[in-house]
Amino acid sequence: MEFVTQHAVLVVSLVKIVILLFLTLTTLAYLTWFERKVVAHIQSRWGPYYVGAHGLLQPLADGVKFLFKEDVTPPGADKFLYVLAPFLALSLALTTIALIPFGPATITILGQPTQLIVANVNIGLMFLFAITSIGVYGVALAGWSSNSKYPLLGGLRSSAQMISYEVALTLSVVGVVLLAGTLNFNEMVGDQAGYYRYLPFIPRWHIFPQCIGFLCYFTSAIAETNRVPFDLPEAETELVAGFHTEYSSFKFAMFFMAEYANMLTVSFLATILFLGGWLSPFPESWTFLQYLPAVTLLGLGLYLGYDAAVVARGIARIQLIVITFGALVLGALCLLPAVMAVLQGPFWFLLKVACLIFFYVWTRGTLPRFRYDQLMSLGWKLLLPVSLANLVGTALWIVFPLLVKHG
Amino acid sequence: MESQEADKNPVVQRLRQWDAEAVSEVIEFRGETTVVVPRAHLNRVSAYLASEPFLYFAFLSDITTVDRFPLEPRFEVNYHLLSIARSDRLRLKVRLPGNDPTLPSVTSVWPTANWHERENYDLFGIRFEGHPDLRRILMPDDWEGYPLRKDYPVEGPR
Amino acid sequence: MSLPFILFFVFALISVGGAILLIVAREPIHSALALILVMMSLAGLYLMLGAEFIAAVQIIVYAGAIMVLFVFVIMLLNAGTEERTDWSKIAKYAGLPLGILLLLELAHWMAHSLIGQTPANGVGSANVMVSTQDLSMQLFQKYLFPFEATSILILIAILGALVLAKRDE
Amino acid sequence: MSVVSISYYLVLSAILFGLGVLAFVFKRNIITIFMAIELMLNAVNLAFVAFARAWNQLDGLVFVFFVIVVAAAEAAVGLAIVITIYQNRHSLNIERVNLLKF
Amino acid sequence: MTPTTVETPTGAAQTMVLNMGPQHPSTHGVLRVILELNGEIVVKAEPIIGYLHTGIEKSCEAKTYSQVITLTDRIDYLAPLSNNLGYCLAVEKLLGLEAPKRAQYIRVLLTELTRIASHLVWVGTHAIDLGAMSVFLYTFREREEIMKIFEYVSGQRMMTSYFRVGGLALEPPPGFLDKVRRVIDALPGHIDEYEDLLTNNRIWLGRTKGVGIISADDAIAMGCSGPMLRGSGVAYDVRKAFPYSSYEDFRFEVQTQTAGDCFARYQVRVAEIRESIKIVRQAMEKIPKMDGPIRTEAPGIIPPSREEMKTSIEGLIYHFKIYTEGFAPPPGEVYQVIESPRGELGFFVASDGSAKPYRVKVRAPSFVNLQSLPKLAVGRLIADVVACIGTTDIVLGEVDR
Repeated sequence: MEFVTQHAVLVVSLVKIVILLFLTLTTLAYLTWFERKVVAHIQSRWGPYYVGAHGLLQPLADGVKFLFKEDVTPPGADKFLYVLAPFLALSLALTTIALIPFGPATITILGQPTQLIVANVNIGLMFLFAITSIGVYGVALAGWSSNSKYPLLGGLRSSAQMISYEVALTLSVVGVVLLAGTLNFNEMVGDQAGYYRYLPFIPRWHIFPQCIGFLCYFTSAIAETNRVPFDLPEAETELVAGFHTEYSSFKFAMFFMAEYANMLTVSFLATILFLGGWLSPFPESWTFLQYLPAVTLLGLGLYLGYDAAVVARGIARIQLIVITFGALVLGALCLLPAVMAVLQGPFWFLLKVACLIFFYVWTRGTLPRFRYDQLMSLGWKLLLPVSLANLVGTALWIVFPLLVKHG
Repeated sequence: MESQEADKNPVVQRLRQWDAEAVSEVIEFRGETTVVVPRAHLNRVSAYLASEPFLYFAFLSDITTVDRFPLEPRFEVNYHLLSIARSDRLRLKVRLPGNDPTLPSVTSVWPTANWHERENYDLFGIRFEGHPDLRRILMPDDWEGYPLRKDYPVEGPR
Repeated sequence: MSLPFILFFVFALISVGGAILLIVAREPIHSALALILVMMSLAGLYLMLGAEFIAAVQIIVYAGAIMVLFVFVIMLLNAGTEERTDWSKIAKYAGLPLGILLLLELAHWMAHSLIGQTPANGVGSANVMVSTQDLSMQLFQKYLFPFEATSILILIAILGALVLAKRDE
Repeated sequence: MSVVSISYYLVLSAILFGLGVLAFVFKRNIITIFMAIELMLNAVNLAFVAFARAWNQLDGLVFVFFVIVVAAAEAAVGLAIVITIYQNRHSLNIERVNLLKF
Repeated sequence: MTPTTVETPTGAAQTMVLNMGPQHPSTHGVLRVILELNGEIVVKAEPIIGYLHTGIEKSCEAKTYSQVITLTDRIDYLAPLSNNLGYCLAVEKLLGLEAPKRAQYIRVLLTELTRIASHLVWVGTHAIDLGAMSVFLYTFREREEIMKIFEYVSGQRMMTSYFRVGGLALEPPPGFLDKVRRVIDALPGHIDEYEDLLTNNRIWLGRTKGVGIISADDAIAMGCSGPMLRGSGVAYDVRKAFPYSSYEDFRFEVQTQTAGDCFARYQVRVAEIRESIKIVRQAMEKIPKMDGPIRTEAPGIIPPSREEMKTSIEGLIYHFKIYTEGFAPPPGEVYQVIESPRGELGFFVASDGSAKPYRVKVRAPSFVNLQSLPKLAVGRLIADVVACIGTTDIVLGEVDR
């Protein structure tokens, strides 16, 4: 116990890491459910349906399946690298989430006041890019170590793609950095508080002055995470499954989770940089909005309760009743003033992230895939110049008043 | 089977005018004209049919073989020609003896003949001389025998 | 042993181990990974030295771009294991001992020299960070000309690489 | 609270540099030799940062920055040369590339 | 320095051989393509076929004429009714028979529905080849409706065997036309939806325009037919050039595009779906006005109706003879061509006067079209090979037979 009190900072960090890891992994699992459900509805299907009510236990079933599948290592593979690659991919993808602040509130754990962020690094943005830039290795090594042609081609493609789009991704963000004048995520969100003086209904989010930057950022982010329409590394109709063709069982699941974790990370980043992070788009005077999280949860609970009572049958009904109960209890908890204050930030933050993720899934359901050379020329010939021009424009916009003032 | 009707066919008349030896027999059946061509003349006839502006049989639909096993000449190779411009069809027939089923290739006239000839080689064992790449196409490379010959049992060799 | 000490030795061990692995490994790709390991641990050391920005740049540019290029080329050429050749005799019998001797002397001198004994200002206490702003001020005022020169250097490098790698038609 | 003094960093830097030289001399693969150069540059960088910290001057850090830029440029050109050599010789062994012309 | 290093040519392009298939998601079955790559550019492409060789042509020789119909279903499993039609017409030609007008019109209606179903599958699978996933499920939804019509008419979704020598297998059930109308009325809207998703999509255009070009002369020389040929600007359609089964009574346009690339072939197929809808509409107008049998009268060849079989002794004898021995056409050879969704589908049937066909040869359009794949793919990227395979619209069952 003495250790705990002495090293409270350390222990609190560990507690936060554990909580965040748990939440993230659960979210990742349910992101697959979300994607399958949304894509299914786009395609006039039901999607996951049989495992649990609304297929809610499908991620669990998938996890079990992945665990018990045979783990195949191709002959002639570089065993060490073959195992290392998925670990690298997943661990790096998860590490980035430690840098993300989820809200402004300060909570107290073990008598230590602490923020809703695991590592509040001074130059958080730089570190995030540092970690994501190493993410290439997971893909490249997977492709190389499989000792097979399709993965090799996929690995080469994706490492080239990820490096190329990293340039555009980074450049498109610099405009925001210039506006905010900081690399720290907390300060960046703080910079976006309030409304424009002449347009008092538009929040001062960076997406408005930096709309070009946002478009560039989001396009490159989709490419960076290898999602449709840029999913060439794993373009299944050409390269079977790209760099993870030879992977099976849990190693495959790790690549899968890494992809979703990356998707989360770039959505988090977009929210923080462009969409005002945890800030509500409505004026602070609208105090009734603080009940929104509770209302959302209670509404969800009531809907599911209706579902349980009228539609569902058999075991799904029991599951739905349990979930309803949980949602109602959580909703009631959210009405407690202390909890309500803390939850405001994360609620808005996650709402925005959810919108972005939905957009991701939406594009997947809609668009065909680029060809490799088209993808490269889009990155180098369109996104890079545009984001550079955006950067120069932003810099001029900032410098010009200074020049006028100082002659 | 040569009838008066067949002789009135302008294509046949043309062919006869061009070279009477190239047509050894004309068969008319159910409105389809078949010109039997001696093996030695096949290349000349096909080149003529494909290029002659009046005929313009530029499109080779199909090459197929019929095996009249106990009879001789054993194989009949049929070339189904189509003239898109004139909406006309013609069948060339070449009769081959069972002991020497070789035939000049027409790939130089109709490139599409490539796979058709490979198929006939594969299934009937008819060798097309001058074919660029005469290999089996449907059966495995190490397959023995020619499955569509009449002396090849339906259920495969035992 | 305080935390900074432990961290220093962990990073130092990893980096030295990585460097040795670089020499020992037969496959070029293993060497590359070992070098990445060295770079990562060096980034950690930079962090301990309070050079946050440099640490981030080290990872982004060195580990994330330059080494990816190396790995990419290794994958592209798919060059197999390295052929072991005989070390030259001079290198083996004279060079190696002399080199180690030199290294030891250097280390000895550094450890006991004046610089070594001056209590390095706050070295190891991670609390004092060099602000990125100060660094950029230096870069864009005092070193503006070299900075611009590097940009031209990079441009030339890009052109050179293009000319070299382009296949003769 | 004991402090990790500058000498530790310098010694580590020297060791890494020495290992880099070793690798440079003893490796046969051109790419690995290249990597040895990078290792040496890294060792130098460490010394730069340590000195910068010791004297509380930022110039060292700026130099590290420049070194990294130069390393990037060098890697780009160097690897292009390696690819060209490989295309011509079908080998990456440095001993096979001992003639100016072939 | 070894001599080999001196001898190797400078700057020699290094090629890599990539084996695509026979198990590969985008080879539409068991096609295998051996690609020689220089980087990602295809230097050489060689299709290897035969992995689905079922020996149907050999089996035909051991079956009676009627029994062969069920085998033809299995050749092009995406358009079984077209195969039925081609074979039945060939045998009818051999016999010198013709199906009654009403049967012919129903045949036209059903084969056009088959064409729609087949093209729908093609649009969907081609879209999924290029990464557009939703269109696939939409087209299969609509195809399912057409399959339901087939099931309603013949009792089978796919292996219908509905067309018989001399007519149809069964009287179409009541309300059949209403079902067709319901599907056909909904279809144009759905096709607009696919076009919204694909035709003007920049990515789609980038993937298909200028990809896999084959000129009209090349297409004719390579024996391409169907949308492959029409995409290159040759307005050849068997339905117009050699009308069969009363196609001359229907008004429709032959759809052509001049570009000869993947996008042109896509446009041709989509336009053909719309034309087929028109033909189906015309058939639906005409069929109810007609009266009469669905099979011709030809004692000893066409089975008598059930009533006749139960009431007259001749009927019973013929029934027994036809189903035990089959019928024997006169000796001779015919080559009957129809326009299947994939192109010119020809049936060469040779008879020696016995009850079993002496030789049946299927001129499979996929087989011939596939031959031009190297022409389309060489010099392009791997991703384009997928698009090229897609637009040749091959069905491996038909390629290998």
